[in-house]
Amino acid sequence: MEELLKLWQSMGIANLEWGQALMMAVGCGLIYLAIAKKFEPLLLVPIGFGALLSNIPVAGIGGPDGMIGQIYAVGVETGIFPLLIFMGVGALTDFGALIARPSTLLLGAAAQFGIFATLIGAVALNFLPGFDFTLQDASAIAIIGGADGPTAIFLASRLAPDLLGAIAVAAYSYMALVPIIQPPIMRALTTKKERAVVMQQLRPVSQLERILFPFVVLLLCAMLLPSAAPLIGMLMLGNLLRECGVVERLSRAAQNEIINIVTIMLGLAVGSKLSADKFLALETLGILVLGAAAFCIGTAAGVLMGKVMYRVTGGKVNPLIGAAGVSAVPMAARVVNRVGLEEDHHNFLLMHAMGPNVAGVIGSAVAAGVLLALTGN
Amino acid sequence: MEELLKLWQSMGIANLEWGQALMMAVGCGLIYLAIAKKFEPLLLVPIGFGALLSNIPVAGIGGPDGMIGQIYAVGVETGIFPLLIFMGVGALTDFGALIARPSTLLLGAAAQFGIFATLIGAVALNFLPGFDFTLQDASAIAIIGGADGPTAIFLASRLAPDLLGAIAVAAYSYMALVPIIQPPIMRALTTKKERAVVMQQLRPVSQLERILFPFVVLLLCAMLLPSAAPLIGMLMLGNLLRECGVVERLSRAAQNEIINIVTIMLGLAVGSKLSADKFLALETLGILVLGAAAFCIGTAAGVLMGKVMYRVTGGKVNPLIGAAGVSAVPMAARVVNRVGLEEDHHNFLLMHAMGPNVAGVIGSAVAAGVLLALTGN
Amino acid sequence: MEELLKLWQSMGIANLEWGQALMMAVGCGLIYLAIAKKFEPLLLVPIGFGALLSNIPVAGIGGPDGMIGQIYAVGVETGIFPLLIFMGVGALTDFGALIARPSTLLLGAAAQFGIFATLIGAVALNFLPGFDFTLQDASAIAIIGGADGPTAIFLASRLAPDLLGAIAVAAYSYMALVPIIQPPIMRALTTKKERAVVMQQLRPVSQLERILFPFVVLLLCAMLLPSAAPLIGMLMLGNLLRECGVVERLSRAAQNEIINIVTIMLGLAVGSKLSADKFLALETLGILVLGAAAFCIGTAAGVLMGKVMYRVTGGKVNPLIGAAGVSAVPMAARVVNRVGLEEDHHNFLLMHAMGPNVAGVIGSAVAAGVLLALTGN
Amino acid sequence: MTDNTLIIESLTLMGIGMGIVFGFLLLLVGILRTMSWVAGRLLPMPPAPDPVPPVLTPSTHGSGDTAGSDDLIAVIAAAVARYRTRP
Amino acid sequence: MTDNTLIIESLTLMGIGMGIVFGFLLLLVGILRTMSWVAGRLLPMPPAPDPVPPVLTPSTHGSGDTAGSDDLIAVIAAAVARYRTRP
Amino acid sequence: MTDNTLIIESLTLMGIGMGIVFGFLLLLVGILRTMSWVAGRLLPMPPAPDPVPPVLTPSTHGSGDTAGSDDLIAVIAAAVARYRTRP
Ligand code: NA
Ligand code: NA
Ligand code: NA
Repeated sequence: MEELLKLWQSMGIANLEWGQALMMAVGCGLIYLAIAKKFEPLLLVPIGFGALLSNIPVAGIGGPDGMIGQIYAVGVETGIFPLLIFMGVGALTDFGALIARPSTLLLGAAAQFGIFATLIGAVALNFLPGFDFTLQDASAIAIIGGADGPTAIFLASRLAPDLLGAIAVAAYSYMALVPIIQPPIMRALTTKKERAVVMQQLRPVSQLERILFPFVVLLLCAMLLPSAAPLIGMLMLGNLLRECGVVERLSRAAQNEIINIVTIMLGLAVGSKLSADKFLALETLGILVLGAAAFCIGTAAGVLMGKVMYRVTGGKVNPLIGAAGVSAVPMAARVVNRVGLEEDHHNFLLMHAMGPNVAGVIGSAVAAGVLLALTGN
Repeated sequence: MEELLKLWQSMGIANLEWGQALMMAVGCGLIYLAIAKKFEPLLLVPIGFGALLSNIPVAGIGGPDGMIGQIYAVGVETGIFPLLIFMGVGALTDFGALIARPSTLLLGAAAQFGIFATLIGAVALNFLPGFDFTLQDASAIAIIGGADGPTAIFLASRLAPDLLGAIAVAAYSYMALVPIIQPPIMRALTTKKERAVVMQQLRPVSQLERILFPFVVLLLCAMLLPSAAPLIGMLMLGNLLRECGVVERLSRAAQNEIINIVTIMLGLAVGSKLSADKFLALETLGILVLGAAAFCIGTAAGVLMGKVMYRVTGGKVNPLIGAAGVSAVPMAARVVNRVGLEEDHHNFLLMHAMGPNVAGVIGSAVAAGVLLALTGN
Repeated sequence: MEELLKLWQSMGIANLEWGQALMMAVGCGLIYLAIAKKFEPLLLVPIGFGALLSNIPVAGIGGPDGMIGQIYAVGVETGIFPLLIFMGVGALTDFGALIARPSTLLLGAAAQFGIFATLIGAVALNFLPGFDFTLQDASAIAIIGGADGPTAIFLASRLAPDLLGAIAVAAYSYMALVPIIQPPIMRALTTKKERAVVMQQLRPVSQLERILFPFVVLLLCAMLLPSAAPLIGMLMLGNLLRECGVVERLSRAAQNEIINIVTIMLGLAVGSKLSADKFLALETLGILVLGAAAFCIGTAAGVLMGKVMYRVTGGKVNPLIGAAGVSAVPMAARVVNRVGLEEDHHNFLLMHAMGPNVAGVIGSAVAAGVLLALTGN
Repeated sequence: MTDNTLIIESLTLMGIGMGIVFGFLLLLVGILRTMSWVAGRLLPMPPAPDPVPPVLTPSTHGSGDTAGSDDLIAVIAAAVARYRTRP
Repeated sequence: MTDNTLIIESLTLMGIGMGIVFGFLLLLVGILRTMSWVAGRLLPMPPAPDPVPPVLTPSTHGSGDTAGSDDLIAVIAAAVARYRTRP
Repeated sequence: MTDNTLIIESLTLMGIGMGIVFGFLLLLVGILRTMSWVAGRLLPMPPAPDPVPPVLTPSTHGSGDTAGSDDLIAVIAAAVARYRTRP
């Protein structure tokens, strides 16, 4: 009898809280989006499953002694997991288009306006009842506009760990929604003539340039903005492993083993931050709205800067490629290509959009460094 | 002179204890079984080598500051290594046969009787002088009957870390002995006619069913038995990565990189628990005898449940497949196939035995959850 | 205004110390040697990049809370990373040539004279002003003469962590310089006739011998020199995984995933020890000079022992293969082959040099064990 | 705890344990059958994970997906609302 | 901190932030152009990382490399000297 | 410790060290030769690791292996017995 009572008390159903049930549904919802709608499945499947596991009553899998809680402590609190993923991104990224046409960095810079506009939006939300974001919170939310998952997780884990779950979910969800969010904005801000601009082919880039590139970026970062150095440093390390041509084994490890293993762990750990108390709060709705705004503003800023470059170069730059400045590699560049093809069936903008696209990765890492330097403690 | 003395005192041979020498021999014996007899070599080679290294005098490799001791603390005390292996098992397992014929779950349930019968046996051994098993000890020993290595290690690390070495060795040894232990029992309990039953072909299973399966199992577990949630959860995560079709990279990582790396580490860590004081005790003999009994009883219970299903279905179920319910995937299913072929050279039972076989994995994880909930603290 | 000041104070350029700038240059120099001169790129690229990252002002990436500092604490302070690499080396090494002709072990023994001669040299340097090496320091420096990266890192992390950076850099640099350092010494110490000796073909080695080999070596080490057991043990575990033929998955993991992942981490961690205070010291110059001496003396000792064997065997042993006894696998063996071919275009010594070459690995692990046992605390 | 108490405890454990294992797996049999039935009904219709082999390129959703963003917010808004208005 | 102060703070942050982002990337444009120009000048000459595909065997340096060892010591000696003689 | 003591210490260390290294490896030469001789004697006989390429499926042991389970218990029983009866 006593055993039966003990057993009943140990059952999940006897301890299930309303919020946990909802969060398990949210976890299933994220996995549904990942599988059925192909929303960034590599991250959203583990994040969703992490939410599911962490919200199982009694088990405490996401707690300090639970498996996922321990993974969180080792990999996310220390910042190591997002940095290792960033190394993998660097090893997977070809910066050739950027090296061939460095001016596209300005498009990547302009698109970061989405971040800072969102920062103001987040602070402004405090005027509404129920919101109380600190400047740290606002900074962590704003980085969603960078359209860069690992950067967002890294910054949020440093500035606002409580919001990490919502921020990561928003960041990856909107990255997946780039093909829906961007085209209308791109069409609204450009003329038919601008969209039809055919750009001149990129010059080939030598291996020496590719090898020097990581050093140049890292040294500039070290001199001006050391707070961005972990992010930029790991990105550039990955890229150097890729380009230097003498460490094929390590490059493969960064592109495959490390990034795959860490992605599973990071996803589970982030999912454990999807608890009812933190996630089913008004703040989350605010974050989702602000995130959408950030993407729209970033896209618009990129396109507008594209128009400036169109003018300045006398029509040599297709302003559409500015939209790729938000990063979301390589989806934003693909979207640019698609919108460009609507106008002219032979105008392939993909390679031209890769420049601003990877510039956006550097740009949002720089923005993250600024936010960390000025609001971190 | 002083140096020479210091040197002599630092030599292994000057410090070798009798028990260490014996345990090094045990380690070599395990490796011999693994290599020459193909006894679960993936685990027994690292376990044996871990025993060898940990029993080297003076070096203290298995101690708290030694390499293997640190691996143990990080991976086994936290429970993370067996859970990661379970994720890999999930990613390697095809649950199709179980989904096509869910009734075989009952065979997987019956075979767990071996676990609970052994529990009583372990407690009963206390009447003999020299045995003093607590209920936790008995539970950890009983799980050997689950024929599931990672589950046994996980439970033992939680309930009876001192017995971990002996339990893991017994579990893997008997899993390897399945082809010897099971056939006589199977033949003794079934008639010629029963063994010759040809089962009807399994229906195909849709991808949607395969994707829903992990959620259904996990949610039931979360509601009824959260203490089994880490095990079932990681098994189902692995299976979802495998079946969802959109995270090929992660599925490959779970099936290869992660499981291989963790297997080496886990084996070494488990081997470090093979110390003379803990292993060369009367208890170990008790554990080995109980483990053999557990396998026999589990097999018999599975086959008897198979006979029940044979009756109930009017002869459509071959009772032999009940023996596969002990798990030991996929060896038990192969044994069923082999014994079936003895009777009828064209009766291939392999696919039919896979259902109870994988059901046994779920069944013993459930049993582990019950033991953890009722005897853990 | 205040923000601008805060920002300026957070900039790298406002905090850059002279030494940091120099060390960043040293890091770039190491990467240059790795890429342009193919100096052990697998290690020197990550080490160089680790130096670069760790010397970025303000960021503190190599500090106790920084990413690389944490990697150092987990992987190098515990000794786990070099040991895992040694396991990989074991899994990549074919000891067949050594088993076929065990007498070549003596060549591997002789070459370790470089280590002990350097030990005296390091202590003697104390007579110069500005040097103050303890016996531990001297031992850690001496191990450079072993021409074995992981062994050097393991010993230095135990005996003289402050010198780790300089020792690792020296060890890998000289290993890369083997093709330049060795040939003149080899030519100077041998006659034309000796260099032209054609050795008799090696007998085939059975799988049983290959499987027994790791146990024999490990047991001898356990009995005589347990302080070398972690190194020898992991080397032999890797080799057993390779040779036993039943754990293909684990062997592949040791040879690829584990060694690649750990190499990146280890390189970064070692690089973080390249700080101006420790590296830009007179000691480093001493270490570099001593390291070069160690290689030269080791090579000479190996060749001289080769000459002894040439005499004893009545001219059956080509003394050149003694030079391979310094390890630096497989480069030293290749150098022997090349110098041999200079004399006789059909005399391929590669396989014969592999015996002393892998014997050198065991020899320097033994020497490391001696140093650890007699000077460690 | 005397050995006899232990025996009784372990007998109880066996009863409860086998009960739960059987109960759990029996329940699972039922749920899996329901699941397969539901999946069979859903499958003829086009939605949800297509049996089409996974596309290699991240899908560029057609216009039919335009509701995705709203869906996300709507679903979570509903969840938040429910959670906050709980008794 | 009141909400108004926060707004002002965040406006400052926006100004400084976009300034740095643009400044940083503009500077990078210039440096990358310089880098490409320098790389173009260096490339015709033989030294430094060859555009030849990476060799598979660890290179067995020709006699031209004999200075390698001295180089290493020389470079580091110079660095040490400079460092120790700093004001 | 003065530098002179250090020199003497390190000379001792060199003596002992080279002694052990040579002793160890000389011993190993002998043991390896014995090992090869023993392995050569064992090899003609069928038992132990077959030179046959590793089978891919976990072996389904023939009837000759039936003693495996007893072996295991017997071996460990003997070890336990010896250990417990040590002086
Ligand atoms: Na971005
Ligand atoms: Na089982
Ligand atoms: Na060596």
